[in-house]
Amino acid sequence: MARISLSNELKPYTGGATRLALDVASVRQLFEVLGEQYPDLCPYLETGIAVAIDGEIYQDALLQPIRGDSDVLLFTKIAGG
Amino acid sequence: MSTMVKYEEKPLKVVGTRPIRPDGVDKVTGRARFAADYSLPGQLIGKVLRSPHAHARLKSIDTSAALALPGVKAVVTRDDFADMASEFAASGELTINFRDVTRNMMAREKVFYDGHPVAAVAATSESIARAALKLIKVEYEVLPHVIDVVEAMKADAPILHEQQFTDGVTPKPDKPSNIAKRMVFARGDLEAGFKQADLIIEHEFNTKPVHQGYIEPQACLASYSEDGQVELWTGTQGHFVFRAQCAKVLQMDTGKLRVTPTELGGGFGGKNNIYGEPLAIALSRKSQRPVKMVMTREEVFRATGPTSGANVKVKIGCTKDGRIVAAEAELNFQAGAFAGSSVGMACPCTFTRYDIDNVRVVGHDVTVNRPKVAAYRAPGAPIIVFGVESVIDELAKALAIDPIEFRLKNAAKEGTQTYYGPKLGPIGYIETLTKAKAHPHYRAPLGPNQGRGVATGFWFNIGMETSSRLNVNEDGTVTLIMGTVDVAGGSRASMAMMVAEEFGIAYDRVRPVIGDTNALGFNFITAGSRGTFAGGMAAVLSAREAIGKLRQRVAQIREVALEDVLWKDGVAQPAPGGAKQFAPMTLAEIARMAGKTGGSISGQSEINAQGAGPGFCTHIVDVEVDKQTGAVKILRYTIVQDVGKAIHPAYVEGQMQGAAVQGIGWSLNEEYFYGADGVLQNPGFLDYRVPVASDVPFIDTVIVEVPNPNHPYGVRGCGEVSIIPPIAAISNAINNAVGIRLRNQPMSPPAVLKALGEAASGKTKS
Amino acid sequence: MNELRYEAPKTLKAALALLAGANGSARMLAGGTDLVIQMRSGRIEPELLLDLKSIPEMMTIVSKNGGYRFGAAVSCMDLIEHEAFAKAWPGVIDGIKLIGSIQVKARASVGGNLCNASPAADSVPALIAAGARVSILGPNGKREVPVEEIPIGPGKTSLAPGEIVVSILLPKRPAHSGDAYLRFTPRTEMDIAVVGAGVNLTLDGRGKCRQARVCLGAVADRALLVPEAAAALIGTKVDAAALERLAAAASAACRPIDDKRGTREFRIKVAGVMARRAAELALTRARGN
Amino acid sequence: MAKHRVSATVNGDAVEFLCETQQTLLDVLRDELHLTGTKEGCGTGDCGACSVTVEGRLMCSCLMLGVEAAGKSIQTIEGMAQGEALHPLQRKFLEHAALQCGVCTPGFLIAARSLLERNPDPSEEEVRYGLAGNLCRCTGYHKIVEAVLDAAREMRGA
Repeated sequence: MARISLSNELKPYTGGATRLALDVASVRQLFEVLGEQYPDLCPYLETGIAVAIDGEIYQDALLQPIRGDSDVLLFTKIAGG
Repeated sequence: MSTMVKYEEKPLKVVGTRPIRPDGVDKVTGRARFAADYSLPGQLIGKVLRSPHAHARLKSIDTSAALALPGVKAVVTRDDFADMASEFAASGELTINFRDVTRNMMAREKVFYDGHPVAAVAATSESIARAALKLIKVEYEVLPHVIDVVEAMKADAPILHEQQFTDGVTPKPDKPSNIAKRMVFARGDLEAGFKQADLIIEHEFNTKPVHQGYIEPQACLASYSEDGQVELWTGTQGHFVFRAQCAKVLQMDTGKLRVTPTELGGGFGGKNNIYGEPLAIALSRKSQRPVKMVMTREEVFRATGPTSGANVKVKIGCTKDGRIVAAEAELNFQAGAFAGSSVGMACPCTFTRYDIDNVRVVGHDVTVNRPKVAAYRAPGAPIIVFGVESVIDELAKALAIDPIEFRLKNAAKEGTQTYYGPKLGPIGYIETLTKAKAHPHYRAPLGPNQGRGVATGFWFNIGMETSSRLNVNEDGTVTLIMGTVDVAGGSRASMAMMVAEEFGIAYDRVRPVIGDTNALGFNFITAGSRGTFAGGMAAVLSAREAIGKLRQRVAQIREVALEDVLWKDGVAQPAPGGAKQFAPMTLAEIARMAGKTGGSISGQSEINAQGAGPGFCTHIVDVEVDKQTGAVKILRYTIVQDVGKAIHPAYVEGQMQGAAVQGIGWSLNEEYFYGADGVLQNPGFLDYRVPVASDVPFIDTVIVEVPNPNHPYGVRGCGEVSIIPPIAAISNAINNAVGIRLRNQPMSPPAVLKALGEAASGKTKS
Repeated sequence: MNELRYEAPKTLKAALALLAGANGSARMLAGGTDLVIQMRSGRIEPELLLDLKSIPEMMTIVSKNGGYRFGAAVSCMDLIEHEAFAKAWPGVIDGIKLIGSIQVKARASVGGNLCNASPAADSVPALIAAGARVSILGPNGKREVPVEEIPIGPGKTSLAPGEIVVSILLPKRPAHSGDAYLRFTPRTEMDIAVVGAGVNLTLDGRGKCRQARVCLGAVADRALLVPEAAAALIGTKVDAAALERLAAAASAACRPIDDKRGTREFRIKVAGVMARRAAELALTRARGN
Repeated sequence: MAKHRVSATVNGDAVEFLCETQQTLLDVLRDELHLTGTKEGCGTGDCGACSVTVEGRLMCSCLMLGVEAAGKSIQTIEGMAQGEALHPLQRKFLEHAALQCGVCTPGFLIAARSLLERNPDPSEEEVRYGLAGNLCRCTGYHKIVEAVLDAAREMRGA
C-alpha cells in the first residue's frame, strides 16, 4: 500500500485527516478513491492539487504510476506570472 | 504520463552563446505586429462603457439611443451573455471560476469596481463609438464599498458577494463574508519552536496593489463569420487558454475558434486573462463585421489586474547563535472584485528559503471593490518576502551576525523538507549567498546617509502542458512551431538554440515561430517561468524525434542498420565500430532527397512537462537617503541568481534586470490611490510612477548555474524570482543608511520623511 | 455629435474674431500637451480649436531694452535652445526644462503652462519670481498684468472671455542677479511637481541681497508669491541663518492639500527645503554675474 | 463628418490623408497611413512609445493633431533603416539585447537618434536623462543605455 499524506492546507476538506495508506496504482486511481472518501475535496482534485511521488512533483498527471511502496504527498498546485 | 528529460552534461556549441533573437529585426524596424497593429477590411471599432461607481446594483441599461446613432452596428450588455454556474475551470488549468469570469468581463447583477464593464458598442469609427457610449443610459443603485483589505475582513464590512462563504473553515460558516478562503500551511510544533527561541521578532507590514505596467495596452481583433467560425488575434500569454475561456463564456465549440497570438507588448502575468476578447467576438457575432478593441491606458489601470495589496504579519524566533527555530505568518491579500488572489502562491513562498522545523502560515483571500487581481511576476511572493526578509534582517542585526551569514546558517538546500509539501531537489540558494558575500559590491565603501541591504527570493517555477512541432525543410533548414508564447523574454531564441544544438547545426538554420491554436495541441499559458523550461523540453523532444527519423531515412538510403547511423554535427555518419561504413549525409542532403524517399521529415511532441527546478536569488542594493526630502536614490544593485543553465545569457540577464527594476518601482513609488468614493485617482503613467531610465543605475548580474536534473540542458525558470527581493532589500538598505525601519510599501518620499521625523522626535515604532 | 472645427488664423485680429464668434465653445491650441489629453479623456468638448502657432507674435522671441518678450505659444525647446535668453534667465529655464519629457517640451508652451492654471505648473513660480508680466489682447484691447494675476485657482484664470495671452515679458536684469527654480518629484523625471520653488535675487556690490522674490508652486490653489520669504533674504549675505529664516517663511506660507502627489505635511516641510536649495543656487548664479 | 485634407512628408515621401480634427498624428500614422511601427502606450505623453520627429524635433505623436502636420516633415521608425542597412542604433539594440517585448523600442530608437544628433558623446547620466521620456517595463533600461553608449561610440568613429 502506498503511503499517502495530505498537506496541511487540505485538512478542512478531509475532516482533518492527513495520513492514509491506499492501494492505488496511479494518480487517477488515487484521486478517485479520495474523491469518494472526501466529497469536499473533489473540486480541488479537479483543478487545484499537485502530487509529489517519492519526491518528484507532478501537476495534471493522472496517469502517473504509483508503486506499492511509494510515498505520495498531495498539496496545492503551483502557478505563476 | 508526464515527462521529464534528464540533464546530460555535454560540450555545447550554441547553447550559452548570445545570438540575435528571431523577432529582433522586426522589432527595431517597426515591422513587428502587435495586436493593435492588426486590421481587417470593414472592421468596426469596439469601445466599452465602464462603471463610474465602486459598488452598485445595476438596475437597468437602456441602449436604444446608442443603437439609433448612425454608424453604430452593435451593442452588447449582460443580456447578450449566458450566466455561468459556479464552476472552477478545468479548461486552461487556472483555478478560475466561470461564474466570476463572465461577471468580470461584463457586469450582471452588480458592478464591483470603478471601471467594471457595463456595455460595449461597435461602430464604424472610434469617435462614433465614443459618442455612442454617452448615449447608453444606466441606472445604478450605489452601494457602500470597501477598498482596504483589513476593512473588508471586518464583520460589518459591505459584502460584495452574498453567495460567498469563507472556504477552508470548519464548521462551514452560515454568513457571507468577503473572506473567500482561509488556508493554513504548517509543519512541526510552532509553540514548542518559539519556546526554544532566544530572540523573537514580530511585525506587521502593509503593501498597496501595483500594476504589471506592460507598455502595450490590451488589444484584440475578432472576426465572426456566418458559419460560426471565429478568428481572434490578441496579445496574450496563452492563446489556448484564451480560446478555452472565450469558447466557454460564449458557449461555442472550441474547434470553431482560432486564436492567433500576436507579438506581446509585455505581460508579466497581466495578460493571462481575457478582458475585451469575448466582447469583441460577441460584437462581431451581432454585427457580422470584424471588431477591433484597444484599451486606453486609463482602462488598463481601472479594469485590468494589478497584483494584490496586502496586510501581512510575520513572527520569527531564533536561537542566540542565529538558528531559526520557529516562524509564523498571516497573509491577508486583496483579490479584487472576485475571489482568487495570489495568496495561495505567496503562502508556500513565505519561508521556503530557510530550513525551519516549526512553521505555520495562514492565508486569507479577500474580495474588495477593486479590479480583480491578476498574476504579476512571482505572484504574491514579493509582498510576503518584504515582511520576512525585513524581520530576518532585524534578527541578524540584533545578534550582530552578518545578514548573509545569518541566511547561510538557515539556508534551504537539497533535501530540505518544505512546509507546503515536497522536499527540495538540487537547488542553488547557498551558491547565490556565497557568491553575493564574495562579490566586491558587498565590501565596497559607503558614504554618509548611504546604506546597503540584502534580501533573497525563492520561486517554484512550473512545467505543464506543452506541444511543439518541427519541420525539416527541403533545404535542410528547420522550422520550429511552438505553442508557448514568447512573452518577450526571448524564449524563441532559446528554443532555436537548443534545437540547433540537438541537430548540430547553426542557430540561424532554425526558424522558431509561434503556432496558432489550429497548428498545435493545447499549451498552457507562458507563466511560472515555464517558457524555456517546458517549451524547451518539447522542442528538444521534437528535435530528437526528427533526428531519429533522419537516421532511419539514411539507414534506408544507405542500406545499413539504424544503429550503425550516428547523428553528429548535422551529419548522419557511420557509428564508430559500426558494422558497415557508408558515405555520410548532411541534413541538407537528406532533406533534398526526402520527397523521393518517403516524404518530408518532422518531429513533434506533446508533453506535460514536470520537474521544474525552483529558482533562488540573492540581491544586494546600496541606497542614499536625502534626509531633508525623504527621497531614496538607488546607487548600486547586484543580483546573484541560480538559473540552472543560461541558454542565452544576455536574455537571462535581461530577465533579472527587468525584474529588479520592477521591484525597485514597487518599493519606492508605485501605488494605487483611491478617493473616498472608491474611484481610482491615478489611472495613468503620469501619477502611477513606474521607474524611468534616470531613476535607476546599471543592474549588475551574476548568473549561477546549478543544473536542473529534469531538463535536457539543466534549465530552471529565470523570469520571475528576481522581482521578489527588492522591496525588502531596499527597506533593509534604508535602515542601514538612516536607521529607520519602513514596514509599509511604497517607501515613497512622504513615507520616508515622516519616519525620519518620528525617529528624530523619539516616536519610533520598535 | 457636434463637429469639432479647427482654425489656424495668421493674425491676432483674425484669432480674436474667431474667438468672439465661438460663444465660449472655443479652445486655444498651442502645444496641445494638456488640451489634447483633456479632449481625448472627454473632460472637455470644445467645438472650435484655435491653433495659435501661425501667428508671428505668438511664436517669436525678441530682446527688447535689455529685457525679453517671447510669444505665449513658443515651445519650451525653442526657449531652452535660445542661448542668450537661457543665460539671462537661468531660473526661468530651470522651470521650463522641467515641463515633461523632451518630447513634451518640443510642443508645450509657457503660455499654455500658465493658462492651464495648474498650481503645479513648473514655469510659473520661476516667472513670478522673475517679475514677469504678460501681454493680453482681447475684445476691449490690450492690457499687461503680472504673471501672478493670471491663475486664480486650479484650472481657472482671470482672463476674460475672448482674451488671448499673446506674450510674456521679462524685465532687464540689474548686475549681480541670479534666479533658480527647483522642484521636488518622487521620480527624477516625468512627474508633476509636489513642491516647486522659484527664487530671484540681486546682490549689491558687497554681496548683500538688495532685492529678492520667492514664489512657491503646488502648495496652494495657485503659485504663491511669498514676500516674507523674500524679506528673510533682503539685507543679508544670504548666509545660513537667512536661509533658515527663508525656509521657515516658505513652509509657513503653504496651504497645500493631501493628494496622490504628496501629503500636506510633506509639502509644507519640503517647501522650505526647496526654497533654501533654490536660493543657494540663485546666489551662486548671482555671484557669477 | 467633414474631414481635413492634409499633405505632409513622412520618411521623405509626400503623403496626403483625410482626418477628423480630434485625430492625433499618432492615429493618422497608424490608422490612415498604416505605419503601425509607432505605438500607443498611454495616449497622454507619459511613455514615449509614440515618439516621432517633426521638422527634426522629437515629439509624442499622441499629443499632436493630424491636422497640425500639414506641410510638416515627419520621421518615424519605418524610415530609420537605409534600405537593407540598419541604423547603428538599431544594430546595437540587437547586439546588446536592448529590447524584449519591443513595444517601446521604436520610441526609444527615435528618441536615442535625436539625443545623439544633439549630443554625440553623452555620458551614462545624459543618456538616462535624455531617454527619461520613454518608459520600458521589460529591460530595466540597463541594456538600452549600454546600446546607446556603444552606438554613440561607433557613430563618432571612436
